[in-house]
Amino acid sequence: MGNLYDLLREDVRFEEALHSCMNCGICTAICPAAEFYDYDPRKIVDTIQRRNEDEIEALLRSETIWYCGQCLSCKTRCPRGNIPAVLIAILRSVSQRMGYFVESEKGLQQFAVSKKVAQTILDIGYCVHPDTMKYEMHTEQGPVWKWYTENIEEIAPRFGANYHGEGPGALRSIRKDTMEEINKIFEATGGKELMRKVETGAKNKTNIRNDEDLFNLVYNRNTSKE
Amino acid sequence: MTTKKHYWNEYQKEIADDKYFYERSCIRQTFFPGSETAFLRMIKEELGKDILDVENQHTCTGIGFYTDIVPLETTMTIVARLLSLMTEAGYENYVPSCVTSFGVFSEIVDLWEHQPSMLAKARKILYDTTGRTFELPKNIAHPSDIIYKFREELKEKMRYRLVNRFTGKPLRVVEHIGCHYAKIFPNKGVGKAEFPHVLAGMIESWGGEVVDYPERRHCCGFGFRQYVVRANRGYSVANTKKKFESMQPYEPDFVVANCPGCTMFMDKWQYTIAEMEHKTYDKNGFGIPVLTYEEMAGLLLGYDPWELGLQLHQVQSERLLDKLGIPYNPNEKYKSVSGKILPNPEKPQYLRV
Amino acid sequence: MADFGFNISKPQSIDTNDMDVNRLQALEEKVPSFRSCISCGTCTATCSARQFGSFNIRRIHNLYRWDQRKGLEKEMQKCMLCGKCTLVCPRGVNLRSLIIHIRKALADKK
Amino acid sequence: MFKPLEMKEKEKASRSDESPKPREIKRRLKAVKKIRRKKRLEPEEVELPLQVAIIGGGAAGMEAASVLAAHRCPVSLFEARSELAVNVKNKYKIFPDFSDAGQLVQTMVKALDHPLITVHKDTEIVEIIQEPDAYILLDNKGVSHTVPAVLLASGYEPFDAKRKEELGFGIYDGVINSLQLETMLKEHKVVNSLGEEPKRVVFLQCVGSRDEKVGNHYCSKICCVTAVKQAIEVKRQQPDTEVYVFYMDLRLWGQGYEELYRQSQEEYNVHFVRGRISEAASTFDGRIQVKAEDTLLGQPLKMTTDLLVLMIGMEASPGTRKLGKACGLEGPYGFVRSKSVHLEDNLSEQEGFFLAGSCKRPMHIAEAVNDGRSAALEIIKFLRR
Repeated sequence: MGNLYDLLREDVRFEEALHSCMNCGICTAICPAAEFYDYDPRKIVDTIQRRNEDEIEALLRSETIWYCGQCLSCKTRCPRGNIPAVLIAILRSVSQRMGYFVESEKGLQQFAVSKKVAQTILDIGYCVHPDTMKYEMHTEQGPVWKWYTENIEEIAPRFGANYHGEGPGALRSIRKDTMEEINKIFEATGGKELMRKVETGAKNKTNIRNDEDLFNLVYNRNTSKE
Repeated sequence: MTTKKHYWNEYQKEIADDKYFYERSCIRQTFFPGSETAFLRMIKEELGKDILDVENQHTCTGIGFYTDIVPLETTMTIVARLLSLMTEAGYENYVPSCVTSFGVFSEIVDLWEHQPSMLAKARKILYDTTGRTFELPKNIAHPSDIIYKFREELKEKMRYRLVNRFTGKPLRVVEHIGCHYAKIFPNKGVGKAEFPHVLAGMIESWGGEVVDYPERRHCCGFGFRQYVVRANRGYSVANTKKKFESMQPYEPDFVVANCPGCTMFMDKWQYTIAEMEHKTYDKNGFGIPVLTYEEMAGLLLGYDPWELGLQLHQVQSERLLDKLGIPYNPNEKYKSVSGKILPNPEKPQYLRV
Repeated sequence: MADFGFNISKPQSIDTNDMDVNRLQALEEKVPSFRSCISCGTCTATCSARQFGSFNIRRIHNLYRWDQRKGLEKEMQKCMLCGKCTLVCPRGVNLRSLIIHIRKALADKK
Repeated sequence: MFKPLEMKEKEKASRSDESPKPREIKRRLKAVKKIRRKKRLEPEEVELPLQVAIIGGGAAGMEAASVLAAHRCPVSLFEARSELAVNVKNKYKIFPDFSDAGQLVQTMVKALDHPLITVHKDTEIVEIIQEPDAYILLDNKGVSHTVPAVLLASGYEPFDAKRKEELGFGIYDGVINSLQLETMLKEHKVVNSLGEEPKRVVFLQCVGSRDEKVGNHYCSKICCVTAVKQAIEVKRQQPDTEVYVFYMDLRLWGQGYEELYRQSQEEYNVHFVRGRISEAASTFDGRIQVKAEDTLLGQPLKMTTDLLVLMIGMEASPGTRKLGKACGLEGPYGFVRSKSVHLEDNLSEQEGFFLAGSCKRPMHIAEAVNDGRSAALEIIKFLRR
């Protein structure tokens, strides 16, 4: 048994996520990603269970592991009790750990994901917040969203929100001491390390040092026809 | 013609009946802040229950976890911190507003049950970093579970029914369940994963008719990283499109969802599709309104539509309000909290508003 | 049309409701052994073209059955008509003849 | 040559009451032995004055009864339902040779027409008490039966496809199970939910089998060939109907099965698709939409059909579950456990308690018949020991 398979297996979720696959295709049949990408979760599960190191490495460097939308529809159906979506999450985790994610366009997007989600958590304690959902970045949200974000201070209280306020309520500012605890937890559990790894990997691969330039590149680039 | 013999699964999960610890949802606060307000009002004022909304709570990191940028250990410890707030306040019933968060909590608690060493690890890291301790929740319920549980009690207080007042017929409602509500753990959802009864039960008991259509179980398309990164949004919108194409022949009056993300996407993507492909899924080009279940319940209880925040939806709801016979003041729609009339949002080019 | 920086993805799955069954019937009349395939892959295992590329002759059967014209067109030119597949098929499918007829059918439709 | 006991001897061996006391069993067996020795008769020449109880009037139980009777062993056959051989009777024709199931049942029922066989229909055995040398069976009518040997042949029941909610059985009219299709075939009336001849029929294998989600890891083993048989019958009755069979493996292991598969492809143009259907839903026009992956292509596919036939597997019947558990013979999935599947498959861990047929595991009709027959011989061996 080689290294990569062992790395996958080290993840605490692995044991539950893969028992044995009989290639019935029930996961691919209802997979939203298989409907719109050239993507087949069954094949990924089968590749892992075959334990071929070269194939697993190719997978970790591939576009295909980044197509899954983590809806977990596959978990509900698998007649062998496997969880393809969790195997994907494990592959992504190892791909980032090993630095392989930079080999694919979709993998490189993790730089943008890190800035947009993880950094937001560390900065303000939310995954998503109107302040970080700028209309220019989300024109597909439409004019009502534009209107809301432009007038949020004046209108949010109508819905009982406590926008940027102290105390409880929707969209309140999260207390400084709480933010410190979140930051400590991220540091102690490898959350920050992963962010650093993604950042260094992406910058070295693309040779783009400027955050904004790199962000715009990976956020918008789509060379596949899909 | 659809011939159907039995409808929605009646499987009942355990739902605590009082003393809830409420965890707010990043997405719901961002897009539907009025829904969380309405939910708390229903629980406290209509049902007279105790629900706690604490100040020092924060994200569960769910979106970071499912975009694979926040490691399991981190999410697990953040979950532990949220639980410590519950423990600190003396509560045992955890109620996460977000379906993603509901999924995260279900997954992490399941992991701890199967791998006690991970629970020990979470306890240790949390204590080492914050000095906090926590107990496991006795019950985890999504707010939609609670509304479902008390749907008959709420019905007694409701001033309106899901009935078209022009025709007297039940409104045709598409219910959409967030994937992480029951697909991860079917036993954790009312009615399980295939025919979840959580929203269907509300619709039926409040006078509406549930639409069963082929892509009913299909994901809204959020897909975490598939929406977060612009380059991937073609996937995200395509899934919503698939659902609307499938439900279109049934001519639903509105869609209701229990996941804030799904509600937002199914609302906003109708605009995107209309502008990109000049397609809408109702007969008149307005799109199909998509409501949160709190908004649906709030409207029937007689809450003001503009206090609920219906003006934050891209697909406008006036036509639905007319069908329900719910009065509204158009002049109030775009007012600020101080009563100032704000400029109206721009009109989309194609989607009618 | 508005441009939001992405296109709406097109479904990739096979929609069997779109397929033209007449095309299949026409082929089966010419090569009746088409029906006998059990997708065992013996043909692919022995295929000469397979040695040098991604050609998978076994898939031809399903691509044709589902009327996947695009997929077929891509695949059909890879075959070198050596006929080894026909020799090894345990169900006696005349694959070589099949390829010739599919090529013809695809050309005719153009 | 068989020699009946003379009346006086018979009375000596047995008493008039139908159900002797356990101690009586031993006495009677001894008495028979004594008479036999005295008259210098071979064991099989003497009629046993004791009723053997067979629980279950299906293929295995009925065959066992007729074999026991032919060997001069009186039998009480208990069937919980009002009819015998219900599972066989529900079928139209039997693979691989398309024998008529009705005729088969007739033959089997006829073989029970024997003075030594008493058939108790509508009689469910609710309790079994083990005594030294005997078993006391209590039935649902409150009657007890004391016997030297019991044959459990309580069989299987078809999987209830409602448990696979995502497949829409019991929800959408266009979704039926393989037994309902048998009935349609029998009546020559294969129709969709609107009563029309279907343009397309889709079969799905492994419903309730090989599926952790319903707790059945095992293969029910008869569904593959049944689908092939049914597909052919559909095509025979309605040649213009398109037929698709969705499978994971085609396990056509029996004599003539593979040939039948080939015939279905070549002669009847039945299409086989390798992929398990993930869900079925009703379309707006009342047809059924299914989703699967064509795993041989590696692409998901969507198909609309007039009729979706679920090939339901075999599960232990309620009687099998209950009695197996009560007697401590519960095996995997609620089936009962034999002493050894190789050489002692009709024996159980308990002396005098025998097993036959699909109460042990999925079996097809011929297997169950053979198994009933071999169990009968084991019982005779035991009683004449």
